[in-house]
Amino acid sequence: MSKDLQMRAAINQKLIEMGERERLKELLRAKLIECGWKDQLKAHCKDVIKEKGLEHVTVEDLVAEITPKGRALVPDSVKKELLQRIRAFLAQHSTL
Amino acid sequence: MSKDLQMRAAINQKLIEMGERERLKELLRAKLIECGWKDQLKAHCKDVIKEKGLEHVTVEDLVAEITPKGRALVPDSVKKELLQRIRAFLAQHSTL
Amino acid sequence: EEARRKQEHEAFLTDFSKSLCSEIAQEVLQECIAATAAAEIRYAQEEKAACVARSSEEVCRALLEETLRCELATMAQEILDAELRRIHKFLR
Repeated sequence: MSKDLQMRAAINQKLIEMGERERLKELLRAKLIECGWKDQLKAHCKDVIKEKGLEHVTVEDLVAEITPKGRALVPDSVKKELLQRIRAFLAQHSTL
Repeated sequence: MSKDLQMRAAINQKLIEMGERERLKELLRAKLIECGWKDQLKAHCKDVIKEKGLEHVTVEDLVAEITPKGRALVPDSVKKELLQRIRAFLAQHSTL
Repeated sequence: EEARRKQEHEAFLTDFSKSLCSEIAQEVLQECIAATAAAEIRYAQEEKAACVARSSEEVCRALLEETLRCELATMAQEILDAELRRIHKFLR
């Protein structure tokens, strides 16, 4: 295993062990609600269901239909904040 | 048109198309005889005519006079059975 | 050498942060999108079931009312006719 991969594996393990990975995911979930992303996605779901008709849409169809918009709608500020939190964690544990 | 109105129209159309609306009315008429509703109402009609005098009663008067009692005397079990029949029909024809 | 290692380490952290960020974002988005889609389908199904139930009751009420109106009108007419016939017969 290369040194890079070894380091990645070690940091990943540390993130999980310390519960930071879960905290990061929780932070992102909270931010997605706070910025209105979830509401926008719900509205988009309703539009798709209305357009196609409930009887013609499965959960899988709907997921496939809304995923591109779901990804596109995440504000840059939210991605930036997540990245900053990761950077801060890594800086604190840079002796790894 | 509201969703409820659209749905009501769709249900009615389906009931009519399949001849079920007429069958339900027929069932209801039979139930009204079976439970004694018709006999009670006939007796009530006669009482009203007796009380007011035949020369003072038109068909419209008589209908207006007996309608509240006519509604009140329909047994809940008959209303329930009718609703159940409609629900069963819709479950069988779930294309709505 | 020390400066070079530090620079390499920094580059590694930048790269790792980015990939971790996109990995976490991907996971969370997938979860949230799937949960939202399932919840919205469920909500739409429940809403439709409630609409069908309300509408069925309304159709039932209208059907009952229509039948009663018809039955009562026929009954009133028949009884009045019978009473009239009885009176005529009596007068003759």
